[in-house]
Amino acid sequence: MTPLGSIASTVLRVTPWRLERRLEVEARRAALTRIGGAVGAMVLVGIVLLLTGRNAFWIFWQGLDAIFGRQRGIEGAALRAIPILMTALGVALSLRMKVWNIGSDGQFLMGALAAVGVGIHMDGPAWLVLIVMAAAATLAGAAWILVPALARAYWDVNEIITTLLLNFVALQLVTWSALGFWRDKEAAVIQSTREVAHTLPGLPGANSVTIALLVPLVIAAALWWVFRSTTIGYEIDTIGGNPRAAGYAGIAVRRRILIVMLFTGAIAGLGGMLQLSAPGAQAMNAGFSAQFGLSGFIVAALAGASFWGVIGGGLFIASMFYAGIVLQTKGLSVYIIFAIYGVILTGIALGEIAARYRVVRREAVDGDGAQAGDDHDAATERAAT
Amino acid sequence: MTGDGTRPSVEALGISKAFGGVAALDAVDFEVRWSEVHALVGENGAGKTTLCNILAGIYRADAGQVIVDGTERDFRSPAHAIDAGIGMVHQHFRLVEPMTVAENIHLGWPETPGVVSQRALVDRTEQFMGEMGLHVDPTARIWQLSVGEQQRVEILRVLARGARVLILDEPTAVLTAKEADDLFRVIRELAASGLSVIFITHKLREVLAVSDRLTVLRHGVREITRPTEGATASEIARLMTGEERVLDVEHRTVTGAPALELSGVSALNDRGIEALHDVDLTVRSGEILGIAGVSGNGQSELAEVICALRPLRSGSITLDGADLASLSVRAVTDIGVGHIPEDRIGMGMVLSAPVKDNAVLHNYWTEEFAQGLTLDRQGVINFAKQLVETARVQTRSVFSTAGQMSGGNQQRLVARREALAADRLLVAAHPTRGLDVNAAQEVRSTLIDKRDSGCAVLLISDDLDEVLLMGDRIAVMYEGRIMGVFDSADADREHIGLLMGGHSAVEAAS
Amino acid sequence: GDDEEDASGAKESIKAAWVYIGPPDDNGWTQEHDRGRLAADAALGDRLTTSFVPNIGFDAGTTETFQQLVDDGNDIIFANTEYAGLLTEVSDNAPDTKFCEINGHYYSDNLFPFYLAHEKTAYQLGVAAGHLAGNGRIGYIGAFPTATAFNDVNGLLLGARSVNPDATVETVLVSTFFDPQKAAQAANALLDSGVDFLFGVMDEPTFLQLSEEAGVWTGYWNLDFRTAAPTKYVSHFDLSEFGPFYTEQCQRVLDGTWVSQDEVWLLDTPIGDFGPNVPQDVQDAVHDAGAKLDSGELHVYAGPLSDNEGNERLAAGETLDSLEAYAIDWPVDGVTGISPV
Amino acid sequence: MILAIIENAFLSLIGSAIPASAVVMLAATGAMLGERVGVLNLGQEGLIGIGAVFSVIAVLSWGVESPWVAMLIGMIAAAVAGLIFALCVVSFRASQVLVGLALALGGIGLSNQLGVNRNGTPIQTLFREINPGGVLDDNDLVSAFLFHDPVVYIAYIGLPVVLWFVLFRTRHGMNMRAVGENPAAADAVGVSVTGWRIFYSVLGAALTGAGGAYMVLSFTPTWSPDIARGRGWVALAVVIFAGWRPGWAVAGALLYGSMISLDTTAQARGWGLPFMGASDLSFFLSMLPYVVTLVAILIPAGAVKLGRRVRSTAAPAALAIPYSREER
Ligand SMILES: Nc1ncnc2c1ncn2[C@@H]1O[C@H](COP(=O)(O)OP(=O)(O)OP(=O)(O)O)[C@@H](O)[C@H]1O
Ligand SMILES: Nc1ncnc2c1ncn2[C@@H]1O[C@H](COP(=O)(O)OP(=O)(O)OP(=O)(O)O)[C@@H](O)[C@H]1O
Ligand SMILES: [Mg+2]
Ligand SMILES: [Mg+2]
Repeated sequence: MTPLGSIASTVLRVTPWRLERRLEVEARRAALTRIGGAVGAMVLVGIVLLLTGRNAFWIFWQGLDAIFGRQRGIEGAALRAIPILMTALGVALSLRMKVWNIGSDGQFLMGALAAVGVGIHMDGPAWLVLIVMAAAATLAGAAWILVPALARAYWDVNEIITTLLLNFVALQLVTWSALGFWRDKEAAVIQSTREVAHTLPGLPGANSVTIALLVPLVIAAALWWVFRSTTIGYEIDTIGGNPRAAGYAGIAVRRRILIVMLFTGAIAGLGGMLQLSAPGAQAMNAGFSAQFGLSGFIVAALAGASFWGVIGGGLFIASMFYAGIVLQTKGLSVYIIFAIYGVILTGIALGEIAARYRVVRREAVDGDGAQAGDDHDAATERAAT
Repeated sequence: MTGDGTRPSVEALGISKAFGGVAALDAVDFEVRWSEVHALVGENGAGKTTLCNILAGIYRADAGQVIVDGTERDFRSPAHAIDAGIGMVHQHFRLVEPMTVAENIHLGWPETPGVVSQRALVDRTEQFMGEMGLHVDPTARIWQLSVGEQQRVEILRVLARGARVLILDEPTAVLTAKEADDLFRVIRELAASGLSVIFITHKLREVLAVSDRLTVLRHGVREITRPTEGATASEIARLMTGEERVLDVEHRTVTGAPALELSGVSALNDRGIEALHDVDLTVRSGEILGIAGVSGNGQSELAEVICALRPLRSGSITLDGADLASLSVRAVTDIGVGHIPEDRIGMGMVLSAPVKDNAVLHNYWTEEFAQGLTLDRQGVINFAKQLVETARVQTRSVFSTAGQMSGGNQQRLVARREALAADRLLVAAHPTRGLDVNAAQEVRSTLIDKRDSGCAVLLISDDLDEVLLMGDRIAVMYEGRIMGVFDSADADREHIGLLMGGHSAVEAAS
Repeated sequence: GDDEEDASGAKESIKAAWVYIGPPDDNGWTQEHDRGRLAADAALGDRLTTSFVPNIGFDAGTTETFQQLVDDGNDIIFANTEYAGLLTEVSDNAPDTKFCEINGHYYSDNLFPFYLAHEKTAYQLGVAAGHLAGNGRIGYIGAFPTATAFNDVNGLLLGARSVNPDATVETVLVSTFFDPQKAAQAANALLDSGVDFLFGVMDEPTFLQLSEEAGVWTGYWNLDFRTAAPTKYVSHFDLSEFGPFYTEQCQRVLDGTWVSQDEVWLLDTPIGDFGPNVPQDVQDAVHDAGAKLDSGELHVYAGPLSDNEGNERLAAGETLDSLEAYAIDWPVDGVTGISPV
Repeated sequence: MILAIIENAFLSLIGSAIPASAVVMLAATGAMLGERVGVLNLGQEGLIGIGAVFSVIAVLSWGVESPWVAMLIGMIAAAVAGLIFALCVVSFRASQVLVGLALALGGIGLSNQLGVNRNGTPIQTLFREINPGGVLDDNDLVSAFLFHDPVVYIAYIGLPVVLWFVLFRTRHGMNMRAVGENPAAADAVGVSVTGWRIFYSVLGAALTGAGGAYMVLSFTPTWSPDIARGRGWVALAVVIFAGWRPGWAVAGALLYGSMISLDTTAQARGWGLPFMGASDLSFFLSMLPYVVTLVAILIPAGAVKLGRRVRSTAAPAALAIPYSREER
């Protein structure tokens, strides 16, 4: 036994309290504790900010005001949410199967790259070009995860690192396109491909948000339905729960893994096209994805198995990132903002755990049913047995 | 200080333990003496494992005291229990699969040399094995071992560190009769040398055969502790369950048409070694064919080959004359084949999924539940509720996860589910392994009902008693070969036992 | 800004904001700009309020940053790298705010680009390199194949060849202006391959230290950083013109006389002070070349010149001026490691 | 002749990869330590940053004059971060993936913030190259290959040997592996799963922090924001490539490092491809390290699958799975 370890574990054990696992976690409780974790983390951040001489209240107020104080704020957050939601939905889909796709950034970039390629080379009516762009992006996103998917499905190679490595490759490819093969030479602009002429139609009443916002909502609804009411969803959940049982139930597990991973990539790739066809973003450069894949991954991990949770979590994270951009212009360093994200994420991860446990006194026994509380009625169980 | 046979080695006083607010143990008193073999019995979920886990420092009791050899102890981890001389062989083995037997035996043991060489570990291991009279290849890796061998590794590990109180949690559930007899001999010797042995089993015959005293737990409460002498199986069963049920099986001689026919079947196991050699077998409609044999002789492969889970290397399999081998898993199910898999947790269900989803695992795609792509959710729920009710599965609701059910209830669910899916053939592998008396009887009744309704039943079990009790005909398997097939009337227990051990029919006959 | 505005458009006081690609303490590019900001701030006193946003990269959030600065009432906004569409998206919709974008290529009523006439400076440094690099091999660490890099390598090579006709420039592109580790690897690769002079457009001075260790002459883009290479330091580009430029643009906004330009506003970029060990005759040769370049007696780009793929780019007698050089997209023959766009 | 060129190229690539990849090597060893006991820490990027920035602070602000002490300070800072991580994921059983990502994000942010005002300031407190009596010419390729500062020897030889010995030749290592493979089994025989997981997460974090410290105390002696720039992720890939075997991490780190230096070396030496312009070649080469690392991961996996090799390169079975004694 190592001294440090022993000290740590002793510290954890001497308290009169212990964690007791809940056998069932209601979705609502899980959501609440996650929110609680986030709030707790923000309070902690606030205290640290105050201690380091920053006006935490002002900062939080500015962040909130930046988003909710005006239409542009809301639209700005929504604009950021689109790519995050797309990557998150892809990741959430694969998580149902216990596949961790950390490469959605790469798939997102390749989708956008394919869309740019089509957009700057294809003539035709805007609607047709946009449709072909979307199709190309979807295929490119899927293609970018093909190798990790095949390796995972047929060679049992862990997908976390293979997908991740391809992010770096995609980023280099985008840099190459922006400075090399699709470079905007006329304007001699640095670091950018040529611009696509078409954008998606705007949402009624919005200044900058396009119908792209509807796409993740539709996909979330579709996935929700698939997992609620179809045999496909059932099969994917079964594979996620126990691949051997899935094989026993006659499900072609490896092929399913491959297909679902391809879908994951396809959704992220389509996200790239949606981002590209937003007004003002119609060219590619190395900064095209502002960690959208990572954010999407975080959102999916936070949301657990729920696609509506992805929508909620995605809007939350997007708002946070948006507020971060605004706070930067108010003098809060992007570095501090990143550190804050880290703390909030940790808070949410701990909150998720809090839902699964409750604190009970070590010595506390039956007595007045203190334990038999909310989870279950002990008496009925006994009677039933 | 050990050995007078009257002083308690371990006393547990007023032990309570709850999981998720539900009491698994309620103020249980339990006492074991030096030099005794103490049997701990009770239904599935009675709390036997929980109690022993508390004694071994795995669980912490919510209340109560543990006194070892007169000193009160507060075990905060298994290490403390080991220090106090308590060693436990777990119901679900706690061995490190990719490591060797020698390494596993030396794990976490302060007496293991700080710098180790495989050679030294192997030497030391061989030495213990000699002393204890138990043998396993010390250089083999755990995943290469049969469960019986793994069991021995666990026991060796506990004994090697000088445990004076030995807890064996259902050690015989996975042992062959021969292995079990060996184990009993060891247990008796250990007790004779002054140790205490706590022994959990569902097989009352074993309780009567080896224990000095016994304790019955029921719903987390101690019913009784008494000397074994004078106790009868039916009395213990009554204490365990509050009722007594005896299954009366009437064997039949079936002349009906052959349903399942295997001829010249060969197949590989997961490691690419041929596990089935040229197997010929017939199961008729309305009969139970019992496969007797020591587990690991190709039985799982047999079941899997029939159910299309494993490719056939050569030979043919037909059901009612139609080729089965070329069908997919799904098609096999669709024509009315049910399969209670050997490994119900690993293969038969999805523990993290709700009971309702598990209820349709093997037929969710059929017209009953699916229209095109859509799944009839209400239909699934209704079916699951009905299944839970008819199979008397104890679960909070069909929406709670399958993992929360006790093993016995999981088994009941799978057995009934598969029985319902099977119209023409039911393949049941070790369907009662680890079940308490009542649960086992219920599963057996299910099989008999199936048979009576005209279904062909292939029962694989390493419990010879079960095969003899249930089988209308009995086939013996050894090293992937069928050693002989007998009508139940002609089945001679000893003869079959010899065939199971690999003696040829001729040898066995002489 | 101030609401009080007289008929001429003059204002009592204004707000100006800077958007920086890097941190203002990078000992390089951004730091030079921030000095310029402080100079403007000091020069215009109470009438100018300045702020800056550091570490703004090329991503969708950048547009939001500019928009926020517009919303916050800034009268003029300076960008210290080319943000292109990410900036014009905002500037086109904010006609009342003025923008200056360094190294940009977009012109509108409220936005024009500014940059450095650095091909001359590179030429002067090339003259020094021609004298100092014994084997005539000059190493160059670049970021991207853009006009900035072409003017650097071309200037270096042509300057060096004016002294040593066999001089060559060997380029390593690292796809970033700021990554000390990558720059260090590039520097090591060039030093290992045997260059005798090392220059780079990096925003940080790691390669200077490595040159010093290897005993190879070296120069820097942004500011006097001889501390990083005490004995082998040659010189740097003097970027001190940012202060006057910023002050002037702010002054024009105050006066209501700010107008956009239709060509890039090029700032003088003299060669900086020399390191202690640069011989006086080399210093003299460099200054001499500078004087000739300024007087028009000498041109950096004077035909005949062909690119390094053998295509003639400039016929005999033709020259390129600084405005034309601003858009150059080919390396002259003798440069390796970078190809025409 | 050709041989000489190959030898030359090999020596120059590996020679420059050795110091450049020392950080990957240290981080990979750190990550491997944690993973061997079942803790997956995706926060390597953040830990490298923290290790580096605290070493910088030690030198520039606290006036530490020994690179060893500066490195130790960086390691302690990373260890503290590792302890927080370990408490979250081991004691509280939070998701290792989530908290790891949080550590990556937060660690980058924190280190960048602490590095403000220290950007680019040259660091003079450096590890010194060991060159026995200057036997060989300084610019000689062989000496570039052989002579480095002591940290390099520790990272590439000392640590792998020690770790290999501990893991596979000691009781302690046997227990460690058991914790990573089957914590329930280790627990049952009295090995403290929680304690060991925390200890090795912390020790692993300290090693990763040493990698960060090395970057600023030798390799590129100056602080710069986002200092890890993907090296932490690469370290995680190297662990997989190495199949959790310490010696193979050396091969992985050098492979990656050579590919990185292939980019700059090929440009500097004018190595080219016939069908690609010089600029395009540089873009192409910059993708290569990741592609090659990916292929290097796939090859052994494919070999296992196709040739049924023994599964000695499999991940620890309990990797990233929280252990709870009373859970089942
Ligand atoms: N770790 C746990 N988490 C949740 N519930 C548990 C846990 N351990 C035991 N239980 C519950 O406590 C009760 C007693 O379980 P235990 O394993 O002690 O039964 P048992 O007598 O050993 O049964 P079996 O014969 O099936 O092994 C059961 O209802 C079981 O579901
Ligand atoms: N590669 C191997 N190395 C060593 N022993 C092996 C190997 N493969 C199989 N065995 C031995 O062969 C026996 C068969 O094991 P297996 O798990 O395949 O049995 P099975 O056919 O599934 O039988 P059952 O259904 O009764 O469990 C085991 O006892 C095991 O010790
Ligand atoms: Mg039990
Ligand atoms: Mg088996």
